[in-house]
Order: sequence, then structure tokens, then C-alpha cells
Amino acid sequence: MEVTVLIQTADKAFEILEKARNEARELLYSSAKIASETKSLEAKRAEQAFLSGAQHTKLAIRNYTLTFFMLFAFWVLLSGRLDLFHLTLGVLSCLLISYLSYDLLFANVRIGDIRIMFKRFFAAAPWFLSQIFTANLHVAYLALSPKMPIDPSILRFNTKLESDISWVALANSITLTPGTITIDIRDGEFFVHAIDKKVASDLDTGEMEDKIAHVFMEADHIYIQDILDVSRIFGELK
Amino acid sequence: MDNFFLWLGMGLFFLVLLCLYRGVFGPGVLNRVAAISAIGTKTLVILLIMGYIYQRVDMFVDISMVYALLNFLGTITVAKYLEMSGEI
Amino acid sequence: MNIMQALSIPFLLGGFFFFLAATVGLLRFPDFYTRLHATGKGDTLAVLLSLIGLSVYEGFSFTAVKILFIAVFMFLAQPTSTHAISRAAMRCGLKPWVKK
Amino acid sequence: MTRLTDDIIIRAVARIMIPFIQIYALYVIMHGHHSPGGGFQGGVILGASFILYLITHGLEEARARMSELKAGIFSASGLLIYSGIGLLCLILGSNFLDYGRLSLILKVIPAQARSLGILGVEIGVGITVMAVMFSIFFDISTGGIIPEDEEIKEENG
Repeated sequence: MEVTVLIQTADKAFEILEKARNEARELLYSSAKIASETKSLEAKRAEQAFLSGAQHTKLAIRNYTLTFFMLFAFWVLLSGRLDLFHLTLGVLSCLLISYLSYDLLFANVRIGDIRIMFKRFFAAAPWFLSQIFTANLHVAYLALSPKMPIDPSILRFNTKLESDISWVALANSITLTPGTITIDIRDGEFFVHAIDKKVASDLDTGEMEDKIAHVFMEADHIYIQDILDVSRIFGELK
Repeated sequence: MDNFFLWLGMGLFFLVLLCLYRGVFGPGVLNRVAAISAIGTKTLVILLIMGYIYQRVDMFVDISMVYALLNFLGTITVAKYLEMSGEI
Repeated sequence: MNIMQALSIPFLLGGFFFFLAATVGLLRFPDFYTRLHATGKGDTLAVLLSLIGLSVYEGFSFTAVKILFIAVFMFLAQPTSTHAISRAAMRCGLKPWVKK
Repeated sequence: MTRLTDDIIIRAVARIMIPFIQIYALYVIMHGHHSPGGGFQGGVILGASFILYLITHGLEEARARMSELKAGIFSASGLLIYSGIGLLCLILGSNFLDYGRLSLILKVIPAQARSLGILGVEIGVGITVMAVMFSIFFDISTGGIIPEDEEIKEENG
């Protein structure tokens, strides 16, 4: 008798837990969807504003000044001489170069808030560095072991990233992480040469792609980190 | 410390010689380009170490930077040329 | 020898070790793509470690920052040139080596 | 070498690197008198940055940024700066490229005038080397055909 009651209550408890979990999941998904929709709307609005003339000149001026200051900082680093004559030369040459190529350094319209990107980049850097270190130990092991246990294959996958900078980051970090190099990209399809069958399965989880999408604030995707951020706000609201 | 730099530079020089095997005998032009790129990377470090041996790092660091730049540019250009010609 | 110079030695030796591993890989691996695994990864970290070691040895000056800037440049350039040359090989129709 | 590459990676990396390469080239040109380098080396690096732009972004975009006409004007004006400074020394009553006499019009001591004169000459050499390198590369990659020539050919029949 008591055992059946116990089992029934346990069942009920599990049911309630399941229900709560489903509800929570739905809530999270809808909130994330709302967040991504607002983001894409904002991007569209920014693009429309970009097409109208005033915004265009404003953006060009912003690009010009940002390029100028980055190049001037680089000049001071290179020159190392802080007297008036060399600084004047620096200002002149930075003006020339930022006139010649002001649209190169910040050509990407979709780029997000730079401060947040920097913060996320430095938060993600230790993971990447540890990956690079493991990759090198792996290569050193393969190269120095007498039997050389390699089994190469080519795998391909489609990426969901959009801006070119995050493509660069993805391709270069695939090249630098254990056992894989990016060998070709055709129409958004990455061809990856994997030195081992095991590392090939590691790449399929898409962990790196998520991290890069998070760092470079790709607009239209739901990332785990954002859902966690939203969930905390919802918890406080409740 | 000077002796340490000297031995390190000689070790890197030995590695450059090893890479030169691929650069000379390596089958095909692609292997040669990869080997030369690797040699360029090592040369960059050797140049800086030479700067420390001669006590003129501020001079050698500029040369080293140009070397890194031209190494990258050369590899990209050869890759582009091979890609356009479509055969090895 | 002060503490900064002593700190630089492990970095330089680590860089030398990875250079050695990359070179041995370049010589021993069976085909072009696997050789690129050695040079693309090995040289990047080796250069990074060597240049960090040298800039630690230099201490705090403009030259040290310049050396670190070369490291950043190589960190961006080395994977890109690896990608460019491997892409040329793929477009030329070089078949990768497979285990028999 | 004339097509736009369809590789986003190389294009984006080149796009980020080119301004820094150019500023480095100008640094090499302008600090030629107290560090290695000078007009020729800096000009080569500056030309290399434009060549990198050409091989990554294709001939058309490179032509929009730096055409054959502009390269010709640049090479001529660099030569003009160089020989103009030399002639100025000649006019002021000294030998060709003897910068010490420039102190008469620059109102500084002769040693400083020499330094400034060398700087001006190196800027001229750098501009010329950059433009000539770029136009040589342009000629190689187009096979020597300039679009204006083709237009004239079409007009003539």
C-alpha cells in the first residue's frame, strides 16, 4: 500500500517536473526568438538608414576618424620618437593613408558594438590558446612517434556565420585547432582536411562555431549564452 | 645568455637546413612553397636573435617585420598564381 | 641574469621544441596536406612562444611591443597563407593521401 | 591574377592588413636616416601593399583605387621632387644634391637642412619606386593592354 502511494507520488512529481521543464524550455525558446527577431529588425533598420545619404556620410566620417586614430597609435608604436617633428610626419602620413584606404579597415556594415566584442574576445581567448597548445602537442606527438598513427579524410560542412571577419576567425581557428585545417571554401561550404577520424567527429559538434558567433555578435542566431542571459532576467521577473 | 642565444640560433639554422631538404627535393612546387614559408618563419626568429647577439634589436626588429610581411605576400602570390594556372 | 631573462628561457626552449616538431613533421608526413598540418600549426605557436620569450627578455620598451606586434601579425598571417596554399592545391586537383 | 578571388578569407585578411602595411612603409621611408630602410625599401613595401590589393581584390577594384594614369603621374612627380631638390641646391650656388645650402631658405642650421633635404629626397624616391613597381605589376597582369587603347581601337573600327 505504502509502496504504491510512494510510487504514485514519485510519478506525479516527475510529471510536474517534466511539465515545468517543457514550459521553461518553450519560454526560453520564445524569448530567444523574440531577441533574435528584434536584432534582425534593428539590423534591417540600420541597413535602410545606411542607404539614405546622411547616414552614409556619417558612417564615412566615423570610419575615417577611427582609421586615423588606429593608424596613429600604430605609428607612435613604430616610431618611438615623441618629438614634434616626427609626430607631425606621423599625422601627415596617417592622413594620407586614411584618405587612401578609409573604407578598408571598417568595410563591414554588420559589425556590432566593438567594446562588447573586445570583452567577449578576451573572455574567449584562453580557450582558443589552450586549443592551439593541444593542437601543437598533438602534431608533435604525431610527428615524433615512430608509427605515425594518422588516417586522413576530408569532411565538409555548411556554416551559419555571415560576416567575413567571423569567417576568417572560424577558418583560422579550424586551422589552429587539433588535427584539422581549412583547405577550401566554396559557396559557404567549408572543406576541412582532418588528420584523424576522431578529430573529425569533434568538429561536428559546432562548439567553435557557436563561440565565434558569440564573440562576433552574429545577429540572426540563437546562442546558448544569450539564452542564459535572457533566462536570468525572466527569473528575476517571476 | 649570449651563448644561449648563439646555440639557439645555431639550432634554428640546423632546422632551416632540414627544411631545405623539402625545398630542394620535395616533390612538386607546392611542397617547395610550404617549405620556403616554413624557412621564412624560422628566419624571422633567427634575425631577432641575431639582433640580440649584436645588441641592435631596435634595428633588426624592423628587418624582421619586413621579412614576415614579404613571406606572407610571397606565399599568397604563388598560391594565387598556381590557382589561376590550374595545374601543378 | 635577472628574473626577466630567466623567465624568457622556457618560452624560447618551448618555441624551439615546436619548431623542431614542425620540421620533423614537414619531413616525415606522407603527403602535402598532412605536411601543412605540421607547418601551419607548429610554426604559429613556435613563433608566438619565441617572440613572447624575446619580448620578455627585452623588458618594457617600444621594441618589445613591436616584437609582440610581429607575433600578432604572424598569428593572423600563418593560418591564412596555409589556407591559401592548400586551397591552390585543392583547385589544382591534388588528391589527399589516404590510409590503405 | 586579374580576377576577383572568391575567397573571403584571404580578401578579409588583406583588407585588414593593407592600411597597417602602408603606414609601416611610410615609417620606413621617413625614418630612413636613423634606422634601416629609406626611400627604396619603403617604396617597395608601399608598392607591395598595392600589389596585395590587386591580387586579392582583382584588377577592376585596383584600377578604381590606383589606375595606370595615377601611377604614371606619381612616378613622374616623385622624380620631380627628387630632381627639384637637387636643382634647388644647384640654383642656390652649390653642387647637385648638396643639401647644406638649403639652410638659406629653410632658416635652420646646415646639419638640420641636410637631414630635411635627405627626407625630401627619400619621399620622392619612395613615391617613384611605389608607382613604378605597381605599374610593372599592372603591365604583367594585364598583358600590357590598357582600357583606353581598346576604346580607341573600337572607335577606329
